[in-house]
Amino acid sequence: MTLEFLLASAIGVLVAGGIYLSLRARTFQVVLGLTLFSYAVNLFLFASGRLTINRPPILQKGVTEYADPLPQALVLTAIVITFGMTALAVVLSLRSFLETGSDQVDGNECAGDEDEGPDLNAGPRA
Amino acid sequence: MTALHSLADIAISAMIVIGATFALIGSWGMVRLPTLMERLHGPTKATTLGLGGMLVGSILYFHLVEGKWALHELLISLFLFITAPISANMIAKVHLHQLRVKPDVDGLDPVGPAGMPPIPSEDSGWATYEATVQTSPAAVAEM
Amino acid sequence: MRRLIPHPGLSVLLVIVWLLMANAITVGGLLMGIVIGILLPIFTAPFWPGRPSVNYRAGIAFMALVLWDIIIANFQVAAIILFRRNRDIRPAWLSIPLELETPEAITVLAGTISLTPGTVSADVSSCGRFLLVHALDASDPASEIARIKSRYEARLKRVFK
Amino acid sequence: MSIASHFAIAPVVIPALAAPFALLVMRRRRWLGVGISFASCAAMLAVALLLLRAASDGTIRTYELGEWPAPFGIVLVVDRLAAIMLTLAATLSLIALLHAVIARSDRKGWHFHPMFQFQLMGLNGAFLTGDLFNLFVFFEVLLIASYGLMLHGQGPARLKAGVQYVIVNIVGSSLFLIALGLLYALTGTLNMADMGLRVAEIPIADQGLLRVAALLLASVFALKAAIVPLHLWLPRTYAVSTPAVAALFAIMTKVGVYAMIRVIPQIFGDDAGAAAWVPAPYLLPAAMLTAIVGFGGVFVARELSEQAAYAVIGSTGTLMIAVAGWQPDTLGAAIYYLVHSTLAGATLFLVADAVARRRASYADRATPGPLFQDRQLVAVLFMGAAIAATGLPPLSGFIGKLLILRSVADVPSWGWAWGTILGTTLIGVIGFARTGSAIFWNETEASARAQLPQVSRADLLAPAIALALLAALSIGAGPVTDYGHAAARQALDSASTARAVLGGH
Amino acid sequence: MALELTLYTLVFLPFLAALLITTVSARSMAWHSGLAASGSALGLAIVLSLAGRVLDGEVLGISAPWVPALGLDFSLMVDPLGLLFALMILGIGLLVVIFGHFYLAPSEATGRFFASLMLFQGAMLGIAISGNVLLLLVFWELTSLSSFLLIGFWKHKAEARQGARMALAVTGGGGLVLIAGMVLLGSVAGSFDLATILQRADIVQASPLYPVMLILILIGCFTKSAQFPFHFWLPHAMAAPTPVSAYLHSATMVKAGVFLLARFWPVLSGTELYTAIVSSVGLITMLFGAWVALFRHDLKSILAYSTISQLGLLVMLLGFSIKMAAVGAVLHIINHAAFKAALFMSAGIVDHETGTRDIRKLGGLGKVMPVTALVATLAAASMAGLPPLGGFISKEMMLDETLHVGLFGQPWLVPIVATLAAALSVAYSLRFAAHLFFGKPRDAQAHAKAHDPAAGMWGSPAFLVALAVLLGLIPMTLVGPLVTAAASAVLGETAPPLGLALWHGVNPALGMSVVAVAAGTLIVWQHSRVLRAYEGLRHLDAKHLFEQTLSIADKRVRKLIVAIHAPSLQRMLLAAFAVVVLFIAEGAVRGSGSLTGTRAGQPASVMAIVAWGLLIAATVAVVLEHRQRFLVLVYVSVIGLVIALAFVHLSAPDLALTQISVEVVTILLLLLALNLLPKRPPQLSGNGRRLRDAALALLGGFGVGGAAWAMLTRPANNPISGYHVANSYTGGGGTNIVNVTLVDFRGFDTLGEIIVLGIAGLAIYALLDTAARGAAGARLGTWQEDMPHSPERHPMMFVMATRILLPLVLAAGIYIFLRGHNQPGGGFIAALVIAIAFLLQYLASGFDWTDARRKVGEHLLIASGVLVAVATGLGSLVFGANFLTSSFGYFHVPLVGEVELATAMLFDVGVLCVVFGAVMQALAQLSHIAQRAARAHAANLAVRQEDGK
Amino acid sequence: MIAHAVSYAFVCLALALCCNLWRLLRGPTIGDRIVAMDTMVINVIAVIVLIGIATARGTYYEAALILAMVGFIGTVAYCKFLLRGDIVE
Ligand code: NA
Ligand code: NA
Repeated sequence: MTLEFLLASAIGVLVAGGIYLSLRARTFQVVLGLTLFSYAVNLFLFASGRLTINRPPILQKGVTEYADPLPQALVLTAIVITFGMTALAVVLSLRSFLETGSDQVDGNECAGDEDEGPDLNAGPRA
Repeated sequence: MTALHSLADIAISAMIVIGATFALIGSWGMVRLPTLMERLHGPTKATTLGLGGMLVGSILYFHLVEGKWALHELLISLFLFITAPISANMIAKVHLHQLRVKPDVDGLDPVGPAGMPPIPSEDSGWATYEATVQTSPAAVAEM
Repeated sequence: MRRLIPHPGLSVLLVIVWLLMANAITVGGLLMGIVIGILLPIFTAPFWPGRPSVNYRAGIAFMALVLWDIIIANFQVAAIILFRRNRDIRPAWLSIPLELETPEAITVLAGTISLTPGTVSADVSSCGRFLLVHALDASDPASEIARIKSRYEARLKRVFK
Repeated sequence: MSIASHFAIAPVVIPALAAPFALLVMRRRRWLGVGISFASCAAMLAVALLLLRAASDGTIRTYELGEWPAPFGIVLVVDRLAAIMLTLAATLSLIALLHAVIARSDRKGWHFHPMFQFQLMGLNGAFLTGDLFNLFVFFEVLLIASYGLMLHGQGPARLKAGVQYVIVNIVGSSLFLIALGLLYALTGTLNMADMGLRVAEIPIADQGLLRVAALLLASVFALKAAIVPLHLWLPRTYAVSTPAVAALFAIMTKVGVYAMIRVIPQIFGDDAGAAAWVPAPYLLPAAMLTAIVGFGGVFVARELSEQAAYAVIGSTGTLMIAVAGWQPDTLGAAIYYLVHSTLAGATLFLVADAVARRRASYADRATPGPLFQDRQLVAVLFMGAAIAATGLPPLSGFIGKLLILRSVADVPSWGWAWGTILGTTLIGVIGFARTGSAIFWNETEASARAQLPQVSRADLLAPAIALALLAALSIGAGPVTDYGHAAARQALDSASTARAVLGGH
Repeated sequence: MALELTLYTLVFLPFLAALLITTVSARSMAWHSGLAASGSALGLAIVLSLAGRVLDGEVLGISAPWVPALGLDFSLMVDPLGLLFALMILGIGLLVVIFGHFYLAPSEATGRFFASLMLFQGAMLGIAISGNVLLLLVFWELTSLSSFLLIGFWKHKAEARQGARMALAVTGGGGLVLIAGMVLLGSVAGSFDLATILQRADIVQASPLYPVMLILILIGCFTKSAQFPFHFWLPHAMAAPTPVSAYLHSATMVKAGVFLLARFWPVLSGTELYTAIVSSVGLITMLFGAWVALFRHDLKSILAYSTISQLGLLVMLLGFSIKMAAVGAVLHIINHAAFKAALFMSAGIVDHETGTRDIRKLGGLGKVMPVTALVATLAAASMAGLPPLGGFISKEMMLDETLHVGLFGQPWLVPIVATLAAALSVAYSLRFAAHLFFGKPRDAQAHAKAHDPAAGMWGSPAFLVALAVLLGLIPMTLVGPLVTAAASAVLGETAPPLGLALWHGVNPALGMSVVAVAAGTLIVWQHSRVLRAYEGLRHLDAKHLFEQTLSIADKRVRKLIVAIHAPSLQRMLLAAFAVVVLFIAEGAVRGSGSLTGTRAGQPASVMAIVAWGLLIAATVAVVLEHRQRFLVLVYVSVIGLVIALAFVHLSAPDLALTQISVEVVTILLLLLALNLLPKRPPQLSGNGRRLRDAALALLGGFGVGGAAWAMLTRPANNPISGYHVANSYTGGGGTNIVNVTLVDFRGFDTLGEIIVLGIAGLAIYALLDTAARGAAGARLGTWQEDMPHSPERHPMMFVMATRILLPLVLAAGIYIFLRGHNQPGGGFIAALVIAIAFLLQYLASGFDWTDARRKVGEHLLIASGVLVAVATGLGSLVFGANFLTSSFGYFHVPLVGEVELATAMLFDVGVLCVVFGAVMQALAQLSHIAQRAARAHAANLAVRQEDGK
Repeated sequence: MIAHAVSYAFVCLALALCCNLWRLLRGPTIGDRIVAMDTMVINVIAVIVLIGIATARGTYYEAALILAMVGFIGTVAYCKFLLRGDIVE
């Protein structure tokens, strides 16, 4: 088990989950999928600097080897942007639901989600 | 000198070991105890002696081995001491709430060995169950 | 003076916190800490309606006691978790009548109870005169209540006089 | 250093300042906000023209932000193509802004002008930057601003379309990041010119990865450019947007095309080994499909705005047919047609709005309605817009299409390309003839005329100006095409670009 | 110079006239027709003034470069052929304008009419005299567009609209094909200059592309000239006002195709292929048109089909590839122009006077309107090719030429068919004249007030008929030189000597025409019987067919387009992901290299493996339980936690900080939204779809994961970040390389990034600000809690704890900001921490309580933040440095010691403001909406309790 | 010696995290899952501190501090949601 394998496989799993969820029919699931997807993307971008243990890119006397700081800066920027985009997507899908009464995104509109029975997503899966 | 070093080593190692052990015990308790309220006691160990030990170990280590002050690690404990009770309190409230709104989740009995909480007094109930009285000290930020 | 330093205790705490964060005692750090200690309380004053007067000496003593109790309790609870079978554990709900009146005091008490392993404060009564505590193992609830009241509440009454 | 040396940054800084100022004054003095917005656009146009003139001599000017030498810092690159795009954006922005203000559509919410300025900042940044990650950032800026603008005015249709538009583009951005990661991992740089040099040294063993990166990047740009099958998001989005906004959006798909023209020759040119020109073979068929789908949509559209949206897709398809040749001639033709089709698309949306505003409940639906105000005038404008969109004489589209036909005559599958271009033109013509004759020639009972609103003629100004520009583009086609071809040669000459950008470093 | 001026004037004059007419469109008809007439007259004058020089053999040409890159020059060329057409276009144009003035009612949109007419005239003239093929194409398409306007003039009539659309579709479409042909021709000939191309016959005909370009060009000509099978648009173009028809059918539009054939005769003609296609198409069209014309009842329809037939004749002649035939074609072009215009005008007069064009209702009009009768009869006679009229001479020539061609090796084929067609044309012409003016009236009321119109109206046809007569009597003197010259221009060499005369002695041609006349008369005599036979056959109505095909195509395509573009986000994403997966596969397969690289991996610690397990488990749980919206959020935050830990482990402390703080804010955001979103778990999509999505997801996962693996197992390629490490402290004044990169090396990115966040804040505000109104407001008003809630709003312990936390967390935020340049932290993280400090208050003490205590508005924060950042960047310009150039210095402050001040930190202040503002904006607004909903619910509850009591 | 202690600690914390995961997935009540997540946060803080010791670096301190400050917000928010639906009121 190398770190590289762990990260790569984790990215793969996140991407798979992200794709699957973003292909669901309701905005919430889609947003969820995007969240997973962007986790994966951030990790991927981070990985472009390769993996370094215990070499944080903060200058220290006598230390010459540092983790590649550039991808970290890029990922930081990417995280911020992703956050902004996700926030907008969430609010927009909420707003669209409030306006149209449907949070479907699969084209076949079924308005009237209001008449739904309560459901506390608490217990284990039925 | 070496004696002192080895002494430091022992102290540091001891703290780390104690901390880690208690963290594990806390989590283990969370696994094995019967219901939510009992499991809730697990984390407090992880928080207090678990992390505490680790932090003291860290402070000692940086001071004795690296020769740097690392008292700022105490802040971690400070914040955790403020926040951990809140988490526990809120989770407990959730438990109380669920005891009322859905007495049994899929057949298993959440009430647990402690039974139902007692009624505090005839003229009032628990805040989770009935709105706080305006005059009560608990009525902070009600407006 | 009261307007400049609305919460002297808080200001002191902030200076200490600042120095701790800076993790070094320098003049610059101290100055900065003092600035923070003065400015932040003023800025956050609106978020502090109540101004409890605190007896700091008693407070420190209380903290020391609690720390000690925490250590002891940790071992007790660890023993329970590791060696006691579920059916031998005696969990119980304790409804503790409160003499403390300020929310700050009650909060500190509840926090203390939660921090000491074995007990978790779950709720306050709507009237604010009872504290609901869950004890992991209390074969005799009454004595447990008495212990908490005498050991913590009594001391806290002195801290928040 | 003279102030002139800072002109390169002005197209980004001007809107970046105008937007927050507009935001601050908007609520109390909206007229001031409008003024700021106009002033900013005018200033941008002025700067763009200066840059256009400066670039005309063929020198590539670079601007190292923070004085950090390329490739280590971010560098702006002003060459002919960039200057053209800047000018186009500024011109279009003035037209769209004018229409928004005249039609009062900027009053449906007080964020219009700040968003509008941020949108332009994003566009200009994307046109200027020579750094791949910075390109991503400016893509995000122009995208999120476009979300704001697209949702301007709100209403169920916009919100529903908005959700799709936003989410699809979020996915696109994520893919961009993956491609970026791969490229940085392989080349160790973000500067496009530097990347172009470094791909040459990539060992055979890594070129498969490079190929993947190239294809991913191309598909991201294809998504922005709305090339089949990545075009599905466009029709609804554009059709429901506020017309002034839709007019500005006419340039948005072109940003994707521009990015391809920028990136593919520069990074995935002849030196890229297994990744050399990889997207090319897929581009031509996709482009032809895009043109067919687009003009197919024009053929069957039921509303003018819908028709305009599909026309945008179709024109992108036609454009990409030329781009896909990757020869100086095809690219030159593409650049001319890019400018034309952007203005033409905008005009269509504006005219559609002029119709909708006059026909009340009939809006811009292609059904006979009551005789409405200024019908002659609007009809003339519509015919002009349709002529431009389909590429008939005397407007510039005809010259553009002739250029494309001639230039692609040398590519292997020129027959298909010609067939597509001419065939789609025909169905486009028929489509516009149908909607046009339904709206302007056919009328129901004149009784309904009573309910029609009285609209000031002023809202015909913006489309008229756009048409005038298209005519000018046609009359002045000589110099414009020369500039375009020069720009194309420059864009394809990655070596000299690299020399100019990296200089001594 | 003078010539250039003249020619430019000539070509722009009609357009100018059109422009002027539209500007005075408000005024009376006299203005419109006047302008049009004077425009045409002036143009005619100019052309006549040039005629002398042209006929002397001089080719008047001018050229100005237009689009050199394309080979498109604005060059005009007036040679005899062009001259001939210019004369016809302008001369007949003038007559049509005059006729139109009297024909149209002043109440009609005469401005639009005459403007379009002049537009059309200009386009035609352009075709006739343009000296550059591409320029010719420009004018060619313009004729299609302007004729669209003319045919659709009476827009209230459905047939007008349909006729116009059909004409545009066919001729415009043909034009597009022509474009293809011409561009090919030009590229093969190596020039688009007409004169040059006409010299390059050998090159062109030798080119392998010759057949292609020939067919393309011919399609262009045939569609315009209404040749079979593209003829069907022409009869429906008669929906246009009669003056227009007169123009389109005689001198223009349909003649354009013939003109093009004549124009390119030297280059294209002479080959087997050419002769076979062109002459046979012409022959068929001639026969077919004449045949159909015989059975039409609408006067204009008869004439329309006669036009088709006559044009067939012309095309055939030009198709023979025989010089003399071409000469005959030129002559017949003139004849046809004269009599066809006259005939249409006469038909118009009859229509105008009797109110009907149905030949079955008309008859014996000769008595009541003798002048018209005389004019029309003579014109018809010329069309029939009867002596002593011009039509006779050209028809004789035609018949004579037919004897010299053996089409498909059958010497008899062409002569016989031609004679037959001639007979038919005699028949329809006779029928036209005879039924109309002789015999007895068939419909009383049609004749009620029928009489000859004013001279102004019959003047034009009369003039034309006079021409037709003279063309028979004194052809040589009248048009001899013109025909010779034009013919030479067509042939590209001196035309064979030409002896135009009525009498050529007894020759086969004479015999053939005698046969034709006899047969024609016979047919007319037996017309009713033939008619019955004709009506026995079934005919397909081209227009109906066309409209039907169009509407079917429309339905089908519409269906397809709508189906493709269904408003399904799933489909859009599916397409995107599918493309990505395919491309990754493509790159992996086609590209070289193995998946695993050479770089050695690093062994993973137990902790790493466990953390990995946590992440995988949480992700799988999210996917499996995605329908339990609340639960998955818990899992998601676990994923976030593990990623933060990974960043710590992989030496990215700044990322860890960012990840942790962003995570918190995101979760709050999602919870706020989730409360208002419908919580009913969505119904599962079908197994098939889920399987498909799962497959795609797995492929994508493998693809991206594989790419990551390939990337991670390859050594880094000397990244530029080495420079950043080296210059972070010396050049950027900070030891935290990441932060220095963000605020200095790549500050421009950060500027864009904070603007993204700012815009997000604004957009969210704009979205939620309106949520209380309209449908959304209503829905909020009726919003119901979906689960029983605890009555406690602000748990005491929580509130008290957050109050002590506020200053502490703020202090931590400030600390993280200040040292960000040198240690993990920075403006962005600090902003998030500070925002969280306040969000805590919202969470614990509620919206109203906290909102009442907040100081600065978010808009101000965002705007000023951006301004600060940009201003910092601009500051460096003052010192002559580039935008965003940072500077820093270390200052010694007594007691305090070294203090660093860097402009980058000022920039970071901007970052902090924007991020803080945007985050607060988003969450505060969202919780505000939630507030509204909660209040609504409370109100509803109260109401319900009222009802309960 | 310290090294051994550290690796022992890592193993303990790893096991602790596994326990948390088990409870997280197992439930049964949502409260249990939240407890699991809350404990996980605390254990992760411990891991970060431990990494700090293991690598003898102060650089990871901020991460632990921030997590200690904001880590509980998730827990509280989830609880508030379950109690009130509306987490800010
Ligand atoms: Na950032
Ligand atoms: Na940043």
